[in-house]
Amino acid sequence: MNTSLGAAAPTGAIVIDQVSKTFDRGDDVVRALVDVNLTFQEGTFVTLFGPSGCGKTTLLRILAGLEEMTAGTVSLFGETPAQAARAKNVAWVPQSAALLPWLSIRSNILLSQFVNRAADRMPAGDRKRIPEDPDKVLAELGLADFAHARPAQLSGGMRQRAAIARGFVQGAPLMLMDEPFSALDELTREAIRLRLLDVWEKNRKTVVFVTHSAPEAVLLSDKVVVMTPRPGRVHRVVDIDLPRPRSRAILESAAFIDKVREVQSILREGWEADE
Amino acid sequence: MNTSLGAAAPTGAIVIDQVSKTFDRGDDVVRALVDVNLTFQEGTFVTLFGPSGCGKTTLLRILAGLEEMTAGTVSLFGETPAQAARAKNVAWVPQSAALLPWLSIRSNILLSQFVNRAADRMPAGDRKRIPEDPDKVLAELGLADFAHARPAQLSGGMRQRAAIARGFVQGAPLMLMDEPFSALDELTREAIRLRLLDVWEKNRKTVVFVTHSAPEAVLLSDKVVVMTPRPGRVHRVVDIDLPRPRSRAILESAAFIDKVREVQSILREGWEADE
Amino acid sequence: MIRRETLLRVVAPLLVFGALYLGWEWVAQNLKSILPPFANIIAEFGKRPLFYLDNLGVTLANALVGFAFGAGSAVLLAVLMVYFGFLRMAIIPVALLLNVTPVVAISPALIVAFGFNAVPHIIVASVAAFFPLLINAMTGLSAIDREAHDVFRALSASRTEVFLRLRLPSSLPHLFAGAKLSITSAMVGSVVSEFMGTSKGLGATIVLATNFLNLSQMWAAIFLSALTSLVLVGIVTLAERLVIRW
Amino acid sequence: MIRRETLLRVVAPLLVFGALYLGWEWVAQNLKSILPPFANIIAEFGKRPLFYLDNLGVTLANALVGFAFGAGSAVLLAVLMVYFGFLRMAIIPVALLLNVTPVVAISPALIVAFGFNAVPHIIVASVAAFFPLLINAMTGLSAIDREAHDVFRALSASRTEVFLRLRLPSSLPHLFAGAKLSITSAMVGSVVSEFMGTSKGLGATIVLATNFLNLSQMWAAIFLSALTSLVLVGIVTLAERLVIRW
Amino acid sequence: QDISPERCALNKAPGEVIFLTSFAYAASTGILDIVAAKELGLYDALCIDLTIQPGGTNIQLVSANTAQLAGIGGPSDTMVGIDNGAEIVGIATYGNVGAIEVITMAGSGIETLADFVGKTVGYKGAVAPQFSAMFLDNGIDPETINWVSVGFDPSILSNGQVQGLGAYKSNEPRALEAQGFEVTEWDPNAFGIQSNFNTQIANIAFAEANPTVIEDFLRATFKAYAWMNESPDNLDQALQWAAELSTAGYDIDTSRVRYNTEVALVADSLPAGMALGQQSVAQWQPEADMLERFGLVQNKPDVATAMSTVYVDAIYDDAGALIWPAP
Ligand SMILES: Nc1ncnc2c1ncn2[C@@H]1O[C@H](COP(=O)(O)OP(=O)(O)OP(=O)(O)O)[C@@H](O)[C@H]1O
Ligand SMILES: Nc1ncnc2c1ncn2[C@@H]1O[C@H](COP(=O)(O)OP(=O)(O)OP(=O)(O)O)[C@@H](O)[C@H]1O
Ligand SMILES: [Mg+2]
Ligand SMILES: [Mg+2]
Repeated sequence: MNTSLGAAAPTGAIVIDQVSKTFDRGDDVVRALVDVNLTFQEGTFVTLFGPSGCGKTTLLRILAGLEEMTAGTVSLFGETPAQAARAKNVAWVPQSAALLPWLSIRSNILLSQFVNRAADRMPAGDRKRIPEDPDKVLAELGLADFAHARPAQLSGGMRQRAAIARGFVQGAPLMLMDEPFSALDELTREAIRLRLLDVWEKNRKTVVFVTHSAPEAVLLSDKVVVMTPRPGRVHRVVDIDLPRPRSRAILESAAFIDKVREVQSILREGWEADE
Repeated sequence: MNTSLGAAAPTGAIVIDQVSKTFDRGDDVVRALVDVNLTFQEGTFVTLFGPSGCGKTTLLRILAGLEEMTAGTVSLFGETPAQAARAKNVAWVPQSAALLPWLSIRSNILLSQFVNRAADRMPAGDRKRIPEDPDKVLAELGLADFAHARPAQLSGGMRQRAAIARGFVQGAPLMLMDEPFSALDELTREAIRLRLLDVWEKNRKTVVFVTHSAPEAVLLSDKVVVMTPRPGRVHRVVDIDLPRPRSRAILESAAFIDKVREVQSILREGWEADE
Repeated sequence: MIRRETLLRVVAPLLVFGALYLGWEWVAQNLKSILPPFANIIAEFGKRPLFYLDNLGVTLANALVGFAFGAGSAVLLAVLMVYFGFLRMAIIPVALLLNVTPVVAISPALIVAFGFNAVPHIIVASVAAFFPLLINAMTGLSAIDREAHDVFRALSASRTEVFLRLRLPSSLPHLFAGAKLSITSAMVGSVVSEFMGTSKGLGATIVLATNFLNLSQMWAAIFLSALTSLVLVGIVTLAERLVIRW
Repeated sequence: MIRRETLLRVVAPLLVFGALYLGWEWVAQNLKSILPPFANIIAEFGKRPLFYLDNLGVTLANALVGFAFGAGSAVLLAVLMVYFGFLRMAIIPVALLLNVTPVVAISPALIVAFGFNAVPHIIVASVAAFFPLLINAMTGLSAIDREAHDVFRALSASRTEVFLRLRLPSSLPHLFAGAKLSITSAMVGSVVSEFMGTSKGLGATIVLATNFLNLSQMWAAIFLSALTSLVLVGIVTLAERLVIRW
Repeated sequence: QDISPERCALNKAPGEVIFLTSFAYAASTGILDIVAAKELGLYDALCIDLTIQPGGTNIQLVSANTAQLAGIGGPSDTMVGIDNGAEIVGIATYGNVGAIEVITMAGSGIETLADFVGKTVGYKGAVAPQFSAMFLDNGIDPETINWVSVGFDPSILSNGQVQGLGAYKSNEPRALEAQGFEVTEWDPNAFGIQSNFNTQIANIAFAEANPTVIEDFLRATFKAYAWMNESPDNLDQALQWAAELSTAGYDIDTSRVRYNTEVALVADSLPAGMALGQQSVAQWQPEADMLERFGLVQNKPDVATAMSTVYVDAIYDDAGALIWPAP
């Protein structure tokens, strides 16, 4: 399926062009992604949505430069993933919080400043990154009182918020989040979702987000990319035209519920077509 | 809150009467459950629903005889939890599948026959347990082809189905399931949910089920017990009067969606009242 | 990729062993009384194969019997320690003390106590084998899956059932890891104990050779004991592969 | 509950040590040439405290210097091995072979090579300290959180940065576990190496005492070395508590 | 200074010289005399910077020149070492009779050598060829005896752990007698096995490069030997020095008996016309033959090169008196 989200693909966009990825597994070959084409404008909140094994993580890792693609090209605002990573222009928020247990929360979220200083010395014109004030970010995410705590002293939800804070503090124009809430329980998850929505609507970085949850995808996104597995393909891109800013109230709205149902049935349709 | 689900509490029922539980944690004391009163008739599918830490697991463990209550009494069809466990009258399905990796799937689900043989020698009249044919159960849960596989060869969803099969094969009149699907992704989860519904509607054991997911609770249950934390109490018991047998189609029905929304808002209401 | 990996796995150690060989020969040429030429060591085996086989047999027998006792009692104690907290707290300090005692120093006292037979050598081998397996067995027997244990408890499985059907199989990987350490220790203990109290075995062979500067014989015995240890570890690894198939 | 636990933790080992003490005294009374009465051992320390202190000093110094070298090179090698697969495959077989070789047997050769000074004893202590730390350091340095590593990689952190900010702190628990094994080995190695080539140190004291049938002195030195090992392990544990506070 | 400046310079040239004792600081000839000479300052007087170390693998250490001088059991040990490639040479031999024997408990039922068959007999280090020869010459295969390597505690014999024990004539039998036991001694000499005891060895290259050091080492040592024989007080002084060196409860009374026994063995076996330490091919040859007979050497030993008479001969005048002071 060839899906293009914009006629033009200027510098100010993310362009994923004919990307494929196969893994060697012993004698076997796993086709994780096949001919993925996607284009997003800057400032879009995109969610990759699909069943387990459809290649969401793989695609995200390719964007972060953590994985080489087998074929195709990716442009992140004019840079290759490797170049973007070298300039610290991509913030990576992993599935588990992956905080460093020996550092305070504040030191943890400042990680991007401690490493790869070469990127900080790039000519100002080349720099697309505007690091944010860590204390402001901590406050926005409700962690102000825990700046000097160790990760072990925090609950799972708070740790996950710290991992998101680390991403925001980096100030990269592109933020990649791989199921950042999957380890949390439903209520905590709902709260942190609304926090993310709130903070994001204030700064509108480009985000590529991965989730298994249709309500989560619909609540947060401008665009939901529904994928199908075996091999991983883009099945359909759904525009979420709900008004912004969105708040908890939207969860009860008919438009929201319809959108969730639509996304779910598209997912099921892709899944069944595939079986 | 004093919640009673039936006027009479005969032998053929589960009666939880003024149950409290506190944990010693060093110098601290955690009140996990406070004055819980619940009564369910035989053959009911009950779901404990509530945020993390509200004591769902604790209550379930008390029913299974895995945890001593601090105050109160429990009657499982006339037996104490300890007596019921001794007679193998309670099937426990844990959060992770917890299969024994060195046994085949078939041997795993026969576990209840290998241990505590004394219970099998009880007078036939005292026995409330009707063990089921393992091959039939495996077939019902779509595992017939994997009877001789090792757990490591199965996917997460299949392993979880095997754990449920183990519970069914035991044939106990009461089945306790603690978030048995929480480790699975949404689509697998939906599929396995429907399987469980299907199998359960055929044999109608009494089930006490724990989940974080409102749709899951509503889809499966006759009664949803909404709990609140700090300390853990029963906030409200919601009757789910959707017709049975239920199928995937119900997921799209307005009645279902309304019920889910109702359960969610009751949860939120309990949560907010508490904060 | 896999091909290259395999190649590396063979070539890399060969290179290091080659370098070690060259260093060895240099020393053998220039400092004659420290190391014999490597060829002489090999020649030793050719010259008196039966002599080395006999002595190896004695040492190996003591090591294996010692391993059987030491490992057996370690596993048994570990089982008891899992069930009786009192025992755990009682035994661990003693085991620690035993572990930090230079057993070689005690071996003369053992010979005095038990006489000139295999017993003192077997005891040293047992003591050496005991500690690594005790620690690993304890870890293994304690580290069972909590949720699987709940399933057993909810069925009112007896302690014996939990032990046989859950604890023991769960601990097998740890037991094998411990056995690998343990059998090496038993072999080294057996050799070292033979430095005194016997004229048979690789340890005695080493001592005799050392007294008269028979370097080839000394190193032949040392290498033979080291290689035997490696083979024993290999056998345990093989047994592990056969037993642990999940 | 906690009270009872603490009590048990003290009483249980005391009971076992008490039983061992009674057994010891029985042997000391009935088989005089095997064990001396325990009181005599204690009296030894009172009689010549400086003598024991001096010899302990020598042994301890060798053990600590040996530990520093052995542990240092083990960690260094482990670091290199994490980064260079080639080195890993090259070193491990050699390290394994070294580990199964009875070092005591080689200690005469070391004295021949390095003379009558601290060097051969330090080498034996180093070799003994090397292996446990190598294995633990390798495990620790390799076992980093994959997701944290991804975060570093997505920031294009340099290898040095990943090492200093992720690998090293992550591996500290393993490094300390290795250090505890390693320092015990170094101490035992130091004692055993002194069986020959010196007249100073606890090992030499044990040998001299054995030669002249001075059982009290022999056991006093053995216990002193064992207790010192325990103290060293205690110090490492303390350091661990101070360093690992998360 | 009991030495000429030129010779003193020669003796100082090699720097520290290490001597390894054959067994700790035991009261044996070849050990106690060296301890005494050192304490008396005789080595210093001859400009030798001598360090005494309790030995271990003496042949190896001297062969490697890690130590330059050492005492070992006797000519046999020297020749077996040389056969294995050791670069050592015998520079002096004290006793012209065996110092070792097998002992058994009186009344243990061992009445003839044939009774040893199947019995357990302890040895130290290695089974001495003298023992093998004694049994073989009397028609008993030594392989039929269960030889075990033992330590230095003779109570294993009185306690019955071994039925026979390889022993020093001067030590274990005396110690057991002192404890009131009666022992039977099986002396290879009595069975016609000629041997010697206590050979001092030196590294060949070192000896050839520093002949004066070897000579003056022997000179100072034998001077101390004579000094100890002069009076019981001197001997006790020497024993005291040894006791201080060995940290392990030196039993001076036992040691005195031991030393005197050995001195008597040395004196009684001294061939006519020879002085202390002097040796000859004739004296070593029986041991060489014995080694060859038992296949304990791969090549026929060359006695003439295994030992050297030049050093020890140089310290005596024509009358056989020790030349002191040194030239
Ligand atoms: N390193 C790897 N080696 C081999 N196969 C891999 C590797 N990583 C991923 N795969 C395979 O690629 C496919 C896509 O995996 P991916 O992790 O991207 O899926 P996903 O959509 O993120 O799934 P999930 O929802 O379970 O996280 C799967 O079949 C997976 O098994
Ligand atoms: N063994 C224990 N010791 C001390 N406190 C405990 C123990 N088990 C549970 N608790 C506490 O009791 C409370 C209830 O825990 P429980 O596990 O029953 O909650 P839950 O509803 O199952 O939560 P979740 O959804 O996270 O599984 C929590 O505050 C928990 O910290
Ligand atoms: Mg994924
Ligand atoms: Mg729970």
